Parts: sequence; structure tokens; C-alpha cells
Amino acid sequence: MSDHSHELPFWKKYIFSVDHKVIGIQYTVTALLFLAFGFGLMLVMRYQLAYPNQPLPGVFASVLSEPVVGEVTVNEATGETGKVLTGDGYNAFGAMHGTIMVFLAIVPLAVGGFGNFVLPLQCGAPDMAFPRLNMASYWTYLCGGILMLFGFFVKGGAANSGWTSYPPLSLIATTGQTIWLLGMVILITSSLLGSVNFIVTAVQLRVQGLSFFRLPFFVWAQLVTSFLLLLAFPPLEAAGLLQLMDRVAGTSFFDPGGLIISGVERNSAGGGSPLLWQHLFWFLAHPEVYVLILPGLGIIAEVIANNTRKPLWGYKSLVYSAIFLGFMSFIVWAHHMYLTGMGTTLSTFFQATTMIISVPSVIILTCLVISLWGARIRFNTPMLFALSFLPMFAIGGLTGLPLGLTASDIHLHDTYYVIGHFHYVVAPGTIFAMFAGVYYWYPKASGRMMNEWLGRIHWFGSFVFINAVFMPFFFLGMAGVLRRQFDQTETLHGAAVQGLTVMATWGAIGLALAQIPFVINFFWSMFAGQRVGANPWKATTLEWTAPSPPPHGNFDAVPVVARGPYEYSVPGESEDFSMQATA
Amino acid sequence: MELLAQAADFGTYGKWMPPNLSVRGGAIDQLIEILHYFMAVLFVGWGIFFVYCLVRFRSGKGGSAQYHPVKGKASKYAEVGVAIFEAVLLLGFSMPVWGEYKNDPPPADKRVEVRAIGEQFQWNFHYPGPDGKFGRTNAKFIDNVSNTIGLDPDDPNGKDDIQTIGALHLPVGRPIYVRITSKDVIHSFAIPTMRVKQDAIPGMEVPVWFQIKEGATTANLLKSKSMNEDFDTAKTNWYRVRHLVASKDYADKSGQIILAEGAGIGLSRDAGEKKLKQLREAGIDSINMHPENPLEVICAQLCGNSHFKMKAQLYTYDDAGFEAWKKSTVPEVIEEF
Amino acid sequence: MSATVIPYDVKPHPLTGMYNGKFGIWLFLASEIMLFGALFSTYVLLRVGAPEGTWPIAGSPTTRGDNILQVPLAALNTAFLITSSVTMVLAWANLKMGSFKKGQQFLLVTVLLAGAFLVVKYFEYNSKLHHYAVTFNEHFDRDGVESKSFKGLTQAGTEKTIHYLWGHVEETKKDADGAIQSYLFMPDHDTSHGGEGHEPKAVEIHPAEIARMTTFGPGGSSFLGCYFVITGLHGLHIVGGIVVMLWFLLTGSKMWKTQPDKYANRIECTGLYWHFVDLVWIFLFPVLYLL
Amino acid sequence: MGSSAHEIQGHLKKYYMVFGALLVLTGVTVAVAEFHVSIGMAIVVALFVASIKGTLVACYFMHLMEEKSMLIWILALCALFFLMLLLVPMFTIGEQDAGLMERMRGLSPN
Ligand code: HEA
Ligand code: HEA
Ligand code: CUA
Ligand SMILES: [Cu+2]
Repeated sequence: MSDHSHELPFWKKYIFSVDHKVIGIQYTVTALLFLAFGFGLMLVMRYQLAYPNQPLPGVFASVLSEPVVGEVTVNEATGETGKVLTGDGYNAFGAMHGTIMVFLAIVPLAVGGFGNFVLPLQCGAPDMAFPRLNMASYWTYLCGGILMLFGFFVKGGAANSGWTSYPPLSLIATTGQTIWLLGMVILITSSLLGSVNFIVTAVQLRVQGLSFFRLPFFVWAQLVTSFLLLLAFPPLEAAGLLQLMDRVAGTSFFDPGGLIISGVERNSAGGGSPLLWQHLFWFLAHPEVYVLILPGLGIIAEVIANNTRKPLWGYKSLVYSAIFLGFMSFIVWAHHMYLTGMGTTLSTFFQATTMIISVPSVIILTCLVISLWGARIRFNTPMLFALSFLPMFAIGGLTGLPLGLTASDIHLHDTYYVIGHFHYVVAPGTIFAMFAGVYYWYPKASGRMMNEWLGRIHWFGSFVFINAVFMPFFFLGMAGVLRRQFDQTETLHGAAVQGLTVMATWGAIGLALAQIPFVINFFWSMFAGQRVGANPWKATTLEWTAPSPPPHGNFDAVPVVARGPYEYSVPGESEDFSMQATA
Repeated sequence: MELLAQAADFGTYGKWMPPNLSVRGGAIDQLIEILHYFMAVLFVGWGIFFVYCLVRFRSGKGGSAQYHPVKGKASKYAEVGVAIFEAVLLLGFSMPVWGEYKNDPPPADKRVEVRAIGEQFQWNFHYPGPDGKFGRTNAKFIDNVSNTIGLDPDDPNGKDDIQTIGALHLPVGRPIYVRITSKDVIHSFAIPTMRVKQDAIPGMEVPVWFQIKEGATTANLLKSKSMNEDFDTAKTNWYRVRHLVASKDYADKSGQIILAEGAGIGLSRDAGEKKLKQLREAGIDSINMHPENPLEVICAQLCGNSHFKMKAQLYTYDDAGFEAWKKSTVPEVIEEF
Repeated sequence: MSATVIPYDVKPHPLTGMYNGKFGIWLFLASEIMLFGALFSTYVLLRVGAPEGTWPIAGSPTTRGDNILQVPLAALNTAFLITSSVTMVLAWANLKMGSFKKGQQFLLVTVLLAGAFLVVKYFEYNSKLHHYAVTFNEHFDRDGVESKSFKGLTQAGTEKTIHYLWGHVEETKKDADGAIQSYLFMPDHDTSHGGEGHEPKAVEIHPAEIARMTTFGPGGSSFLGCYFVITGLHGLHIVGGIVVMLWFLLTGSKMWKTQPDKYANRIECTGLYWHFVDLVWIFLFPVLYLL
Repeated sequence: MGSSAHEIQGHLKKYYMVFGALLVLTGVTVAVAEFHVSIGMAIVVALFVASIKGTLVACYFMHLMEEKSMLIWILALCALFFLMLLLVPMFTIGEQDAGLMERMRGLSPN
């Protein structure tokens, strides 16, 4: 079956490959690089936040050249010339950090990377349903990503109206915004192609015996995610087109008319609505946040089941909760818009849906934690990340509640409390899930284990420092410190809690250092990691039936499924795991 | 004297939430606090279970894992409990507060009305003047120095209107009704100490209303002990110092004044640090300071490169003081047209 | 190409009743519904919120699109698309019945009809892009040509008068530096005052008198913005369809020889897409032109 | 659906009939619009007719009638979200007491 693949020339095998595993790895590596880059942007910003108007320290200062941050300024107090981030530079970095992290790092990593690599294997499929489409979606993603980065090099710098790009600010922003919009349209196209492929694969390519309720939770999570991408992204694509037209073709979809920009009236027909953008944006962006978390939850479920050596508790409720979560996520979007002047009727609706949507999350977390009861927990690196995910996600999720209620949102909206809330879900939440996934499936992808001790150091450092970064944010937010502030000491209440900001910055620096063992481990293990067979973790799902790494076409013989996904420690069996595949 | 006593407990910056000086703000704080207790209970309860499992079921102990799922209704109760509690918070706390925030505006004859117009990067305020009527405005009259809101000089209603830039003057103890809009991009009118926040959206005008607590006048706040207690030593870092003025002059040994009463300190961190060092060298490590002005209106929506410093000073007065302020602002600017 | 054999590539899956490609295209169409849905939503929201007298463009006597759009052309285009949908389905039916030649012929007709649609669209766009609306600062009266005006209400209830003229530019006069001195403007034949109206006469307009001057292009008003963006995106879909159909016309015989079922399936998928494009137009036509 | 050649032969007539119906309905919409009925009426008629046409295309040309329920559910979901997207922004207009689209040219407070 797989003989042919050996004859493929290098570029066909590794560059323009149609093999879902290669594409998955391409996605993973590209996305990790974007993740590191997005973090780099944030380190520069954090330095400015902790030490406002101070010249940036060596490495960063020399990397940043003029088109990137605007200008080299003279420090007023010291007279020293140095590279100081400018207000526009800060905003550009912030907007790009958000965009890169969400659209270029986490989603491609979680869906493009893990989804691509693992989903067909777990379904017992030889490949994705449309291999060439799959390749196309990777390359579209890469083009969109690179285009996005070009924004840094145009006059005025990259998009600087926040990742939310609210008009009219974004209408009068630099050319970088146009590039941002083009980039988004391309990225959305890529993820649409991807999601069609995922759904068809998960529905049609399951092997014999693999009924829906025998699918690993990971596949379910990916399936729901794909539906979210499929149905929520197009409105943003439409909105992106409209904003593009507003910027280049003189239309005024988001321009109410008569704007006085620095004393000059903007020439436009008017009649547009700035709030329309917000509706279209959040119609995507709320489902999008579940796109960020669901694949993570999927990975966590796999790792926990494997390392507790027992079936997941409440598999069916997990599945139903994920589906319900997916559905509800389409009807809560306006909770990001409470303070735009929303009246009582609509806000009641959206508060209610927001409260309702927290219930399935509670159920999911409950199931995962009860799964620990009666287990025999193996504390290896993937499991450490998975276990720390749970309380971190809980903190992130719980702090969503005060934001979901209008009254408390009045004080907390647009403060660091929001930043704290969602970073707890995406950083120690999703990123940790991604790390767990990398450590867990690395042996499948490469045939070699990652080093366990480096992994533990990585975990410990990340866990400590990531909390040092994000915990202060809640207190900052409570104190009323706003987000997207170039220098919080400008305001009285901000100045009073600057110490917390300094702490978060040092946390971020520590977090960066804590990644060094990971990077070393990642590359070093490729050549020197311990070689392993098909099933090093003694796991049950189908991907562990295929050889490591699986050849083109995946399975030596088409598997047949006889069991549910998490049959661990079945009484009476000789081993503590019973594989899904018979034969 | 009584007022001063009151002024003593207006709260401090930097501790949990900023001081709450509005009558309705307490309800918001209360909700936030209840929520956090609720969250803490959930998190701790859940955490205890979690840690217990980690310890008790670690693999080192041997034996095999338990295949059959644990039975028990605890999780069901917890989930239902969470749902019910959320419903209570929503119906019992959030909605009433929001309803009050949105539904019954104070009657027109009782309230002090003012328009707040956002602009990159300043807040413009527009008072109706003694006749209680706002003058017409139009873009073509906008002048960036004397008439930022474009008040129509020919409109009789506008003759007595008052415009201010970057300074909002309000009376305490009376309902205040702010009509919020913007000239260019979206801003957000926010006064953390009043627990008020509302986006300022071009093409729309959205009102908010609130009432400042009796006694919370700027004059009292400056005297308030607790409001300033965070700021009272030179050991405090420069970030705090930056917004403070000394309450008397400080000189070094040679008699040179280092820190003068009424002077703000430095723009940058270095300048602040330098001053502090000088003070310490002069043997002064405890000084009394108070904020230059304790209340600020800020902008909570990203609106461009100077968004972070788009703010206005909020001055609060008792009734007499407010009248005096109004008198002092003879709308000369308008007369000039 | 690839050594792997993908299940249900040609045969329908028992659960969904569809082969992979068909299921895929349907999912894609679902996302397209949301795409056009968002645009329709934009249209409705802007229209509902439009101040009086500004929809479709400042100065329209009523709020209907046909004030400025040509219904007969659009009706013709509707007919083209509907017909092309039939020929498309017939192309597939003939392939299914084993007749490659007839199938290809119907496909060709479909492409031609799609082309005709685009040609009509070209004329429509062109006439809009050369038609102007001028809004004056004040009432305008020169050489017997008078601006029209209407009193609109903003939603906040303030009254506002707008003085305007519609027409086209005969000539643009510039000075030595290339700055525009004046326009020789030919107002539209005036039919609003009962029947024959005045004979139009060209008039000179100076930039200083103009508050805003635009073509009936996308920047002309929010209606025109919607019109151009939605029909433009729809037009792009048509172009995409044409490309795909041409591809199958040119390369079809090769696949037909080896895998006739797969070829018929591909045409079916193309057809599904094409019918969707038709369906969008079926809604666009009344919404933009008739309401 | 993977229907046999014979079955398809039978469908052909149906396709022509639908074609005829579509043309007639197009005529109807245009004709109704010519009468310049009230806007409310026009919207109802135009959208009603368009929906019939759309349904015909979907059911017959796109064979939706013969598809299994799974697809129908997906499309229904899609339709539901579409409606939300259409209606919610409109409600926000209704809820705002100041006009959403007031043009700033007037900047007017009154
Ligand atoms: C992965 C991403 C992610 C996730 C999962 C969530 C989840 C939630 N989010 Fe969050 N959110 C974001 C990402 C995310 N969010 C982002 C990026 C923003 C900001 C965007 C921007 O403005 O730039 C944001 C902003 C945001 C706002 C807007 C705030 C504002 O701007 O003012 C609101 C308001 O309602 C909100 C609410 C919620 C709620 C209620 C949940 C709920 O789903 C959470 C549910 C979870 C729990 C409730 C915890 C789980 C359970 C336990 C702890 C178990 C304990 C109990 C027992 C076992 C009994 N979020
Ligand atoms: C998925 C989304 C995501 C993620 C993961 C993160 C991760 C982080 N974010 Fe960010 N953030 C956003 C999404 C995200 N963020 C968004 C949407 C905004 C709002 C933007 C706006 O206002 O418009 C924001 C804003 C934001 C702010 C507020 C800025 C402001 O308002 O002015 C801050 C401040 O500290 C911050 C910090 C951080 C930090 C320290 C991390 C860290 O957790 C990062 C940790 C990263 C790593 C640990 C990377 C490790 C990986 C490697 C080292 C790769 C190795 C490579 C190979 C092996 C090849 N983020
Ligand atoms: Cu104005 Cu921020
Ligand atoms: Cu949300």
C-alpha cells in the first residue's frame, strides 16, 4: 500500500505533500513559530508596560527597525537615544499579538496541526477525505500568515486597531490595516477549506465498527470545532470584505458619516453603522474562543484517559456538552458589546445565554476531574500539563462569569480583568493542552520519545511563571487598569498598582526562559530521542495501532473497531488497556 | 467637620477596587464581591477534590485502576447548584442593577445634564447653561481651540452654553445625566470611581446617569486620609509619586528646594527616581503627599496612539461650589463670534 | 497519484447518502449561506437605519432600488441564470444517462449563459460608474438649472435639507497645475415633474459649491455600496463557476473514459454550486432591484 | 443521489416544469413591483415569491428532497444562525433611543 510513497521526490514528500501527517507536522511547526513570534511581540510590549518610555534592552532594540515601530525617540529624562516603543508601535504589536496568537498560532496548531495529524488516524482513515484540498489549506494559511507579517513593513506599521479592528478607528488606520484585512480573508478561506475536510473525514471515513459513540472525545471536539469554523467564519469574511471596501473603495458600511477626524470632515456618503462590524466580528469571535478551547479539551481528555488508566467518567455527557457548547456559542456574542448602549431586553437575553453556556463547561470539567477518582495516575510530562490545565481553565472560566453579567461588566469591561480571564483559558489553558499534545503524540509522529526530564523542567517553569504573568491581571483589572494602555501610570488608579505590572513582566520573561528546555527537547529528540514502537503509552485509540511513524496510507491493514475508545483496566483482561482495533 | 469625617473613608486607590464614590456603585461592587465568593467556593471545593485525587490515586501506590464509573449524585447536585446560583445572580442582582442603569432616567427637571463628546484624544464637555437648553451644533462651526464641539453661534439656546475641554465639573448629591457621543472614532466614557462606563460611538448618543455621594467633593477628597494613605512616603515608587504633589516644600541640606508644593513630578521613570533619590539623600524619607486631583474620567476604548492618556479631570462640588463654578465660566468664547 | 484509496470517494456513504465530494460541497454551501447571509443582514440593517431621503441615494423620490437600477436588465439576467440552472441539471442528467456528448453540450450552454449574465452586468456597472450625484452646499441656480432638494429627517428628529443634482460630467476644466476649475455638468432628463419634463441643459459647476460629488459607484451611498459589494461577490462566484465548468469542458473526456461515474459526480457538485449561485440571485433580484 | 439512468429520464420532465414555474414567478415579481404597491406589501410579495423560487431550485435542481435528514439538519442549523445574525443587530437599533444612523453633520443634541 505504501510502497509508492518511497518513490516520491523530497519536495513532494515533505513540501507539497498531500499526506495528512506531513501536513499536520507542517502546520504544527509553522504554528509554533508563530506562537513564539507572537510571544516575542508581547515581551517587547511588557517591557514598555513595566518600564514606560525606557529604551528597550539590547536584543529587542536591535531587532526593531524603523518601519516596525515608527520612530526612534529620544528619552526625555536621560537624553539618551534608544529604541523606545511608540504608542502606535505598541498598538500595532498588541493587535498583531492578538491576531497572530488566535488566527496564526493556536487555531492552526490545534486544528491544523493536531486535527490533521490525529483525526484521520483516530478514525482509522488512510488520509483526509480531500488530500489535495488539505494541502491547499495549509498553503493558503501560510500565504495569509506571511502576508499578515508584511504589515510590519509598510509605512505606518502593522494594523494597530486591536485584533478586534473596530471601525471607524480601523477605517482611518494605516495601510497595515488593509493588509490585515486581506490576510484575514485569506486565512478564513484556509480554515473553511480545512473545516469542510475535517467534517467529511470524521463523518464518512470512519472505519467499520467505529460508530459515533465510539469516537475518541478528541474527534468529537474537532468535529464540533469544524462546524464552528464553517458557520461562524463566513460572516467575518463578509465583514472583512466590507471593511476592505470602506478602506479602498470609498464605501461607508461602518462609517455613520460626518466624522471629524482631527478637525477635518471625512468624505463619505455616511449611513453606515460602526456597531454592525462589532456584531459581525463577535458573531465569529465568540465561537472562535471555543475553537481555541475545544481541541484543547479534546487533547486533555485523551491524555487524562491514558494516564489515569481508566475510562473517562461520563463520556456521553462530555460529547453532549461539547455539542451543546458549540451550539450555544453562536448565540452569546453580544456579551462583548454590553457597553455599546445595549438596552435591557437584549442584554437579558445575552446574559442568560452566557450563563447557560457556562453549564456545559462546568460539566466537561467535572467529568474530567471525576475521571481521576479511582485512577492510577502516571505523572509523565503530558499528564502534568493536562492536570495543570484543569485548574487553570477553571480560573479562566470562572472569571468569565463576572464579565458575563452586565452589572459587574460595567466595572470590568476593557480592563485587565478581561485580559486575565481569557489568557487563563488560552495560555495556561490551551497552550498547556498543546504542550500536552506535543509530548503525547511526538513519539507517534517521529518514532522517538521526548526527553522526560527536560519536559518536567519545562512544565514546572511554565506553570510557575505563567501564573506569575496572569494572576496579577485580575488585581489590575479590579483596580480599574484598562487594557491596550501604552502606559498605565498615566492614570491615577493605574499608577497605584504599577508594581503588579512589573511583576507580570518578570513573569513573562521567566516564561520565555522556561521555553528553552522545550525548544532543545523538540529538536534534540528528533535525532536522539529514545526509539519506540507503535504504542509507547499503552493507549487504546486507533492511532496507536499504526506504526510510529505511520507510513503514507497509515495502517498496515485496515483496522476494525470492536470497542469504545477508553477501555482501560477492563476487569479480566490481561493488560490494563484494550485497544479499539481488533486484529 | 462632619463632612471631613466622612471624607476619611472614601477608600484608597490600589486596593482591590478603586474607591466608590457613586450612590449606585455599591450595588455593582456587591455583585462583584458575591461573585468572587461564589467562584472561590467552587474553586476551592473543586480544588480540594482534585488534589485529594492526585495524592490518593497516584500510580506509585500500585494496584489497578477502577474500571467501573463511580456512582454518586454529588456532581449532579454541584452542577445544578451552579446553574441555580447563576440564575439567582442574574435575576436577583445583575438585572435589577442594569435595569436601574438603563431604564429610569432621572426626571429632566431634577438632573444636571451634560454632553460628553469624545475626540482623539480629549474629552469635550458641553453644559446647557442657565436656560437648561443645549445649543445646536454643527460640524462647520468646529474650531479646534475655541469651539471644539461646533456650537452654532446663531442659536439663542447656545448663547449661554458652557464648553470645557478635559475638565468635567459636577455637583455631588444630585442626579447627573451624561449624554455621550463622539466626533471621530469609538471612545468609552469611563469614571472608575463612579462605576460608570459607556462607549462613545460616533453617530449615536447614549445617555448614562449616576449620582455622586454626598460629601465626595474634590476639596474633601484631597483632605481624605484614606484616599491618600497609599501615597504618604517617599519610599513609594515613582509611579505613585508621579501623580502627586507634595503638601509642603522640601529642601536639601544646602537649602535648595527639591520638591515644591504644588509641583508634579517628572514625566519619565528616571526623572521620578532621581527626585526620590535626591529626597532620600537629603534625609527625607517620609513626606506627605496628596493626589493633584483625585478623580479622573478616562477613555476605555482603544482610540489611537494616545488612547492611554486620553483623560479628563473630574471636579466635584457641593451645590454652592457648583453654582460658583458655573458663574466663573462666563461663556466669553461664545460672545466672540 | 496517491497510493492511498479514500473510501466513499465515488459511492455514497450509507449514513449521509452522499459521496465525499457531495457532502463536502454541501458543507461549503452552508458556509456560503452564512457569507451571503451576513451581507443580507448588512443590507437590512443599513436600510432600516437609513435616514429618510437617503435610500437608495440622497434625493431618491422613494426608497426603492429601481429609482436608480434598471429592472429590465436584471430581469433578463434572472432569466439567464434560471435557464443556466436548467441546462446545468440537464448536463448532469445526460451524463448520468450515459450521454457524454449531450452532457458537454448542455454544459457549454451553461457557460455561455453565465457569460451573457456577466456581459449584462458589465453594462449595468458601467452606466452606474459614469453617472454622478452632486450635493451642493446651498441651493444652486445657474443658467436656469436649479438644484433639487429634499428635506430629510435624521433619526434623532432633526430636519435637514439636501440640495442635489443627478447627471453626468461632460467636461472637466483644469487649470495649469491640474487643479479642477469647474465641471460642465449635464443634469438628467427630468421626468419627475410629470411626463416630458425640461430639456436638459449643461451647466458649469465650481468645486467650491459642491459639498460632495460622487458617481453612482460603491461610494455613492450605502445602498450602492451594498449593491456593488453583493452583486460583485456574486459576480465573482459566477466567474469561479465559469472557470470550473470550462475546465471540465476541456478536460472532461479524459476522465470520462476511465471514471465516468466520478466525472458525473464532479458535474453534480459543480451543479450544486451553480444552483446555489442562481439561488442567491433569486433573492438578490427582488431585494436590490424591486424593494 | 446515485439514481439510475432510467429514473433520471423520468426526472427530466420535472426539470422543465420547474423551469417554467421559475420564469413565470420572475414575471410575477416584476409585474407586482410595477404596480408600486405599498412597501410592506411589496416586501411580503417579493420575499414570498423569492422563497418559492428558492425552494423549487433547492428541492428539484439540488435534489434536496431526496437527501437524508442529516444534511437537512445541518442546513436548518445554518438557517437558524442566519436568522439570529439578521435579527439581533436589528433589535439593537430598536433598543437605542438615540438614532443609530444619525449623521454627525448635524452633531445635533436636540
Ligand atoms: C478559549 C477562550 C475562551 C473561553 C473558553 C471563554 C469562556 C467564557 N468567556 Fe470569555 N473571552 C475570551 C476567550 C474565552 N472565553 C476572549 C479572547 C475574550 C476577549 C476578547 C477581547 O475583547 O479581545 C473574552 C471575553 C469575554 C467577555 C467579554 C468581556 C468584556 O469585554 O467585557 C465575556 C462576557 O461575558 C466572557 C465570558 C465568558 C464565559 C461566561 C465563558 C464560559 O464559557 C466559561 C465557562 C467555564 C466555567 C464556568 C468554569 C468551569 C468549571 C469549573 C471551575 C468547575 C467548578 C465546579 C464544579 C465541578 C462544580 N468572555
Ligand atoms: C490564543 C490567544 C493568545 C495567547 C496564547 C496569548 C498569550 C500571551 N499573551 Fe496575549 N492576547 C491575546 C491572545 C493571546 N495571548 C489577545 C486576543 C489579546 C488582545 C489583543 C488586543 O487587545 O487587541 C492579547 C493581549 C495581551 C495583553 C494585553 C495587551 C494590552 O491590552 O495592551 C498581554 C499583556 O501582558 C498579553 C500577554 C500574553 C502573554 C504573556 C502570553 C503568553 O502566554 C505567551 C506564551 C507563549 C509561549 C509560552 C510560547 C511557547 C512556544 C514556543 C517557545 C515555541 C517553540 C518553537 C518551536 C519548538 C518551533 N496578551
Ligand atoms: Cu479615546 Cu481611548
Ligand atoms: Cu465571548
